Amino acid sequence: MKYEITREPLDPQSLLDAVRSDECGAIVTFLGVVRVMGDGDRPVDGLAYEAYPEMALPEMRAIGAEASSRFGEARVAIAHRIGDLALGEVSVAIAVASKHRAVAFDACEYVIDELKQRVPIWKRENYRDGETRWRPNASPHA
Amino acid sequence: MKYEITREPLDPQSLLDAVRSDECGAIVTFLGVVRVMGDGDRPVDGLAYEAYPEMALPEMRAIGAEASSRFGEARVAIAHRIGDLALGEVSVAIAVASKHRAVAFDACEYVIDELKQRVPIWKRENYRDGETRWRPNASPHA
Amino acid sequence: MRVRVLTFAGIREIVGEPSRTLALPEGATAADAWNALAGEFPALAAIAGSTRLARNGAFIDGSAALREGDELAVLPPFGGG
Amino acid sequence: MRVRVLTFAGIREIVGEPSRTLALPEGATAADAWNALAGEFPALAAIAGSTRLARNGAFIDGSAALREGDELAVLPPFGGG
Repeated sequence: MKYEITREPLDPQSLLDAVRSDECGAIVTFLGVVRVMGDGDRPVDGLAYEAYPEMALPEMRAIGAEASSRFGEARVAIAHRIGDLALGEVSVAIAVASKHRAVAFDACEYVIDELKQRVPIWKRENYRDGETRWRPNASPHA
Repeated sequence: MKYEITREPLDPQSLLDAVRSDECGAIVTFLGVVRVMGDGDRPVDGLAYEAYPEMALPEMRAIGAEASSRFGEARVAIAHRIGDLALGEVSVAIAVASKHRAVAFDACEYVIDELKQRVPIWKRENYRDGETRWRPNASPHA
Repeated sequence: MRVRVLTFAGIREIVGEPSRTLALPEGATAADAWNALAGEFPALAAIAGSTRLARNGAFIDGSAALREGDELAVLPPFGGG
Repeated sequence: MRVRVLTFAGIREIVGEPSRTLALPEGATAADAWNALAGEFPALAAIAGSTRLARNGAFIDGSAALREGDELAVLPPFGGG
């Protein structure tokens, strides 16, 4: 439906609008938000994301299509922000609309799980002490 | 955080704002939307919802507290609309923020499942042919 | 004694009003109140099995004794969400 | 032949630029390109095991033969979400 990588702040409402339809009774959204503890135990001031959009966008589309065929028909939109993000800003927004809620929940969770593993986007944690580190996502099998 | 039964259109953004915090990296929302097929196979023009707010609001708060203690710490907001709703309008909005996404997904799904069983709110389907019917939710054990 | 009965959804439509005052003998139970209502509105009999009762916002059994001024809610199966 | 190498995140910081042209002998593989890059930037050796390669947007093995004009992306472990 809508797949986007952008430097602008994400607008969850525009994703809702992209997926809603008269046939869909349930919309589940996921927002990833920059939090003070990042993925580890060191407080961050913010994050920086970088992407390889020519590869990331097709992969996001593929994940959306898989989510829709695996769990039942679903309408999927995914937006990922890149550049510098402050605390509280939204890094990724996913919206999934479906006829019934179980499909929407399962498909939305699938999308974020797969996105973290398969989409060429990278995150740098900017720690309060001034250090920075490119931090990979945990492996699902770790 | 925020628990509301209202005749006004629901504003998902205000629920996001109610649950977000610097500690939370994930926000999952659920929106229930009026769809043309309602819960059955007869097309509807719209729905009407009615509530017993003096009992429904405490029950919504109880469900939010349970969701937070069962799956891990979570911040929960629930809004339910009453009155007449047209196709595409949002009947219920739930937002759950948590440190990690698995907790937010599980807690959000718990809230909507329990709300449908335990909160004294009723729905009338207004069919296109002019008939109406008060339609109870399916039992989870059906 | 007098109790206030609140009705909702299909039950409200049968009763024709959202709130109604019942005069009951002292010591009457919630079931007595329901039976008084169902006596007046025979269409209620068919849905007795799926109807729940709450007093002052808390679920109760039919055996619960009522008191003057209680608010008894008569609740058909829920449909929120 | 010449291939364009794209680098990202920590690898980009080591190499110092997001894109770089490598001159390679005809028949060179993706592994040959990586080795040429790692020869120039010894810090890359430590992360060879976690680095994946893609040609023109599709993952490839090191054994894949490159062609003039290919775009070879050198991808450290992902961190999106």
